[in-house]
Amino acid sequence: MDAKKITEILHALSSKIDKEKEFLTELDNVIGDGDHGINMARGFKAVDAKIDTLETEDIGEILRTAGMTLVSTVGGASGPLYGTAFMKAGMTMSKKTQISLSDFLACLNAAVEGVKMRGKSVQGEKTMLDAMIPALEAMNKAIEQGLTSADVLKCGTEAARQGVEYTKTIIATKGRASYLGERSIGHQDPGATSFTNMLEAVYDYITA
Amino acid sequence: MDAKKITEILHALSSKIDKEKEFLTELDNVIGDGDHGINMARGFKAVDAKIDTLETEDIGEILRTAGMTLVSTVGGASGPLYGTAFMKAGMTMSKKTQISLSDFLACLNAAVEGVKMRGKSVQGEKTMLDAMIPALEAMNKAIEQGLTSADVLKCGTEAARQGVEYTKTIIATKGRASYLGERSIGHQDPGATSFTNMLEAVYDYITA
Amino acid sequence: MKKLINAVDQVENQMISGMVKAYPHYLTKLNCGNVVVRTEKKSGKVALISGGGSGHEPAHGGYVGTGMLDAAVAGAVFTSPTPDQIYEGIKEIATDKGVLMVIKNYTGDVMNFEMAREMAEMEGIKVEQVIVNDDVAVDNSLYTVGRRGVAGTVFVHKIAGALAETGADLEEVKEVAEDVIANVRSMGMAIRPCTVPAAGVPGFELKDDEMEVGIGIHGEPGTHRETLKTADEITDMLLDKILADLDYSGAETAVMINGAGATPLMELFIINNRVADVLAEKGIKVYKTFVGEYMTSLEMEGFSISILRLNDRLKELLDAPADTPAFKA
Amino acid sequence: MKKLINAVDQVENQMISGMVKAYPHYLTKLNCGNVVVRTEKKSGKVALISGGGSGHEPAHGGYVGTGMLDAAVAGAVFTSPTPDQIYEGIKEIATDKGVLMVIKNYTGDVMNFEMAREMAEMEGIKVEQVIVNDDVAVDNSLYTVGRRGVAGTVFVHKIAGALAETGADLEEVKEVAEDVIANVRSMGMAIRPCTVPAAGVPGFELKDDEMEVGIGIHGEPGTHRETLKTADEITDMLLDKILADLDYSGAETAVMINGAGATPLMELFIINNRVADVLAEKGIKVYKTFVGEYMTSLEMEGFSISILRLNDRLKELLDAPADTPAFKA
Ligand SMILES: Nc1ncnc2c1ncn2[C@@H]1O[C@H](COP(=O)(O)OP(=O)(O)O)[C@@H](O)[C@H]1O
Ligand SMILES: Nc1ncnc2c1ncn2[C@@H]1O[C@H](COP(=O)(O)OP(=O)(O)O)[C@@H](O)[C@H]1O
Ligand SMILES: [Mg+2]
Ligand SMILES: [Mg+2]
Ligand SMILES: [Mg+2]
Ligand SMILES: [Mg+2]
Repeated sequence: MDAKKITEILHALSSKIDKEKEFLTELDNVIGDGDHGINMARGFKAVDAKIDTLETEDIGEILRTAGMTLVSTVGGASGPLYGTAFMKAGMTMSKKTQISLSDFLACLNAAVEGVKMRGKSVQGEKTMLDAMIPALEAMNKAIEQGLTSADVLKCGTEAARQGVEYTKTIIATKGRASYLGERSIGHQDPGATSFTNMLEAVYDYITA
Repeated sequence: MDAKKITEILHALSSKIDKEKEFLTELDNVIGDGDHGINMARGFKAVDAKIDTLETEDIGEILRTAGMTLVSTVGGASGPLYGTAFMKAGMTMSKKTQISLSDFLACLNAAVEGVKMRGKSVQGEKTMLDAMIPALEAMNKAIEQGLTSADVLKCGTEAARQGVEYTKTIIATKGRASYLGERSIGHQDPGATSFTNMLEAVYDYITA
Repeated sequence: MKKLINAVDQVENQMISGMVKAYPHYLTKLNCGNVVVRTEKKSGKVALISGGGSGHEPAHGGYVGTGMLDAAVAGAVFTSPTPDQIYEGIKEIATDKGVLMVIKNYTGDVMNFEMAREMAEMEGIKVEQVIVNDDVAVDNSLYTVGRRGVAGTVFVHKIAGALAETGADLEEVKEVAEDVIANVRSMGMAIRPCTVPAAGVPGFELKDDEMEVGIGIHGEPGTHRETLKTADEITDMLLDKILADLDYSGAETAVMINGAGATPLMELFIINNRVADVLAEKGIKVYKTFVGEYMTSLEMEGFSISILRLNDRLKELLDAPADTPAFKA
Repeated sequence: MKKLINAVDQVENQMISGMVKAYPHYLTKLNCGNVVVRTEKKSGKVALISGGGSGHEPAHGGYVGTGMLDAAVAGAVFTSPTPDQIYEGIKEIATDKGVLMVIKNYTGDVMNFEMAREMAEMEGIKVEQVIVNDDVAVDNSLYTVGRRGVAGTVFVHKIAGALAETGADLEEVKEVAEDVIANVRSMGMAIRPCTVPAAGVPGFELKDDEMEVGIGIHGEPGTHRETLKTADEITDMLLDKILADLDYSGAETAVMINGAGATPLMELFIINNRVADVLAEKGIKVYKTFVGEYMTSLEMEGFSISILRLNDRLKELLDAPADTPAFKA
């Protein structure tokens, strides 16, 4: 997969997020401050515009640019988190013009590490990590089993969705939802949901 | 009439004003700021308390004290006006222990001059003067005609009431009501009304 | 009525007490109603006194201190103080140089201050007065008692206070105060009313999309009521009236964007953004801008614009040091 | 939504423009979002930067100037600014002595500032940070990300800014900022909500007789909601929590009564009247009191109390000269 396809995938993420905007915002309304969908949609709209101006074959540069654009347009908590995720992913792809499935998993791994570092958070705190980490683990396992790209991604989105379900059962200990204490139980995390949406968009792209 | 009777008359004014308090306030609500009755009642309550502590035969001192008490407790426009009226009246009675009918008219004359001076106002501006001046003129005329005290005061209250009626027909050019311009027409002036109430109280006292 | 108070008949004295307790180095309260004077009495200078009803905080107590007022008198909410209060203030601050009273043009205020003046003069105290009437909203016609005094009064305190601090004579201080009055114009508007505690109900009512243009600092009606417009349109409307009333062309000015009490500072800055642009476009130079709450109306939501035409002397006095709780220069 | 604005997507930049146009001698805006820096850059000193969402005016731009901040960054209303904005601010003000970031403890603020710091460090700029967490309302427990930063932040700006102005080293300035943070506690309440312009509806709703106790500066819920009490009772409730959290006994303190945006100054003084009495009764000496709008929440109606326990050094730095649009000493 080359730079052109990566650019197309980023556009696919953007339209997926735009479609889910209202729902994400509604989720954030319940346990946060009701801006997650708006924040993410604003950021990906800026990514849309920015990546089309890039004239590079360097996938790392494209991902880093996407990350920096998210960082400088989203704001709040999710801006630095997703921004860092994309930038860290981009660093693993530096100067590369092709991306393989194992490169993709390395990207995701770097993204998880970036979110953990940036958010000072771990799995089980009712955040995007609760979708990201299970998805990464499931995909690593699937690739070891020699599954196809499509099947690997299928396993990943499945695991992410289960992660979102899991966030309903736990108390938030990071981000705004943490102020709610026990009252955060029963509601799914917006960030975990938006990550799952993005993974779904990647799966849809490669199976289309 | 001696100091004791003057003190009784002042108490009579106070209870009259207290009785008219709501009505005066309602009138002020329409063309002013709705506090005339409250202001006057507060002031006369203070006068009530103050004059009972005086141990003097000097009617001038009693009236001056009443005036100063009004000045220091009423506030707004009517405080200085009625306060000045009573203080000026008191000055005409300085060191006197008896008050005659013509003394009373001299008091009222001084009061009118005091209000004019203090308020920089003349007859016809829709103020208390529109009751005070006609009342004074009517009483001066009645005294020339040799009428009894009761009849003189009766003429005075009659003229004051007509003055109040007259205020309904004119535009206010002094005080808060003046900001209303033409919209002040049709409403009677609170200050003209409260003056008439006081004169009525004096009449009631001497004819009781 | 939803207010952070204890009792409606305690608001004035608890307010003054809280103010004096906040600024004991600046303010001392007299034992005769709500009168505050400078904690360190200054002699050898003309003493300035001002005041009015309560509810305009930080006016007037907030302006007592070096380079501004020597005493401030607070009546009941939106009601002129009584002469004896004012007189006690005058007596306390009077110096050989005399006393200047800065009065806002309301019948009650003028009469009560003038009576206090007479009382003080009987004691041999030299007293002069100026009457501020900067509000261009209601025209000065046959049917009014002249224009109302509003936020421009703060410029009078600042500039006359600065001159007084130099030891100038009473006549000079009065003269410069009148120079400020002659050169300052103001106008305000509101989108939400305020409630006098003792009344318990709002002074007026506005629909969700209505505003009152030309409102006074006690919520008195102004020129008219109309549909709420954008901040820029409202600003233009007020500026039009102010600029039509006095020739500011080519002049340097001081601008005050005064919040009525409940207006967020964010909105006052948005308004100043427009004021600055319009004045620049018209070639009127802004020498100094003041944005904040200077002469409020309890929790009314709205603002006023005041523009002072400066000359070299006014400019210098505006810049002179001032150290008071609410105004520092 | 009844507001004095032009368009919901213009409030932040028109606010900043209006602020800069009001105070050009103090503030200059960078061409990269809503970042303001001192008009006269000071070298040879540690540079201070702070910021957060818009809607807290005069914070943070109002505190840029001599003896306080060197730069302030404003995000969208109630939303953390982005790292690139903060980074541009840092680059502009950075000196050889380094840069101190004063951050309020919100996940978004902390992360965005930390990213900016990394960017600056990559350019060889020395950057340190402190995180203000003075709000005692929500307990610092397992289930929170620590206490929120509220009005006590202004004391950090003042005191760290004063030390920086003397040419002290980055470590010393950071250390004194942390000393302030360790010694300041705050708590707030509200009787009326505010409306984020882009949202168009109030952030929460209260009944006519209800108040929210322990509210945050973005209208976040606090400890509980209850029937409105008198100003004295409410004050006692907040003071109880503050005084239970830190041992102020025998100490000298600085007190801040901060208006949330729509609270009349009269009410803030009534509250201070009680604060002063209670502290006096408990033998806690008030060295200095600040009453006004320092860290607001748009047009929210309510207030917060902050109490800073002083030592000789903090006292001296609190008194040191400061000359900014919103804070002069
Ligand atoms: N420390 C953290 N680590 C990982 N994810 C976090 C952290 N804090 C918040 N998040 C994620 O961010 C999401 C909220 O994002 P958003 O609403 O855009 O920002 P904000 O909370 O500043 O309004 C949460 O649903 C959660 O998934
Ligand atoms: N300049 C004036 N001369 C004479 N009477 C006046 C003048 N101004 C006001 N008044 C009288 O005062 C009355 C209003 O008194 P009041 O309501 O107590 O004071 P305020 O107008 O300050 O609220 C008016 O009805 C009018 O009779
Ligand atoms: Mg959110
Ligand atoms: Mg947010
Ligand atoms: Mg009245
Ligand atoms: Mg009145």
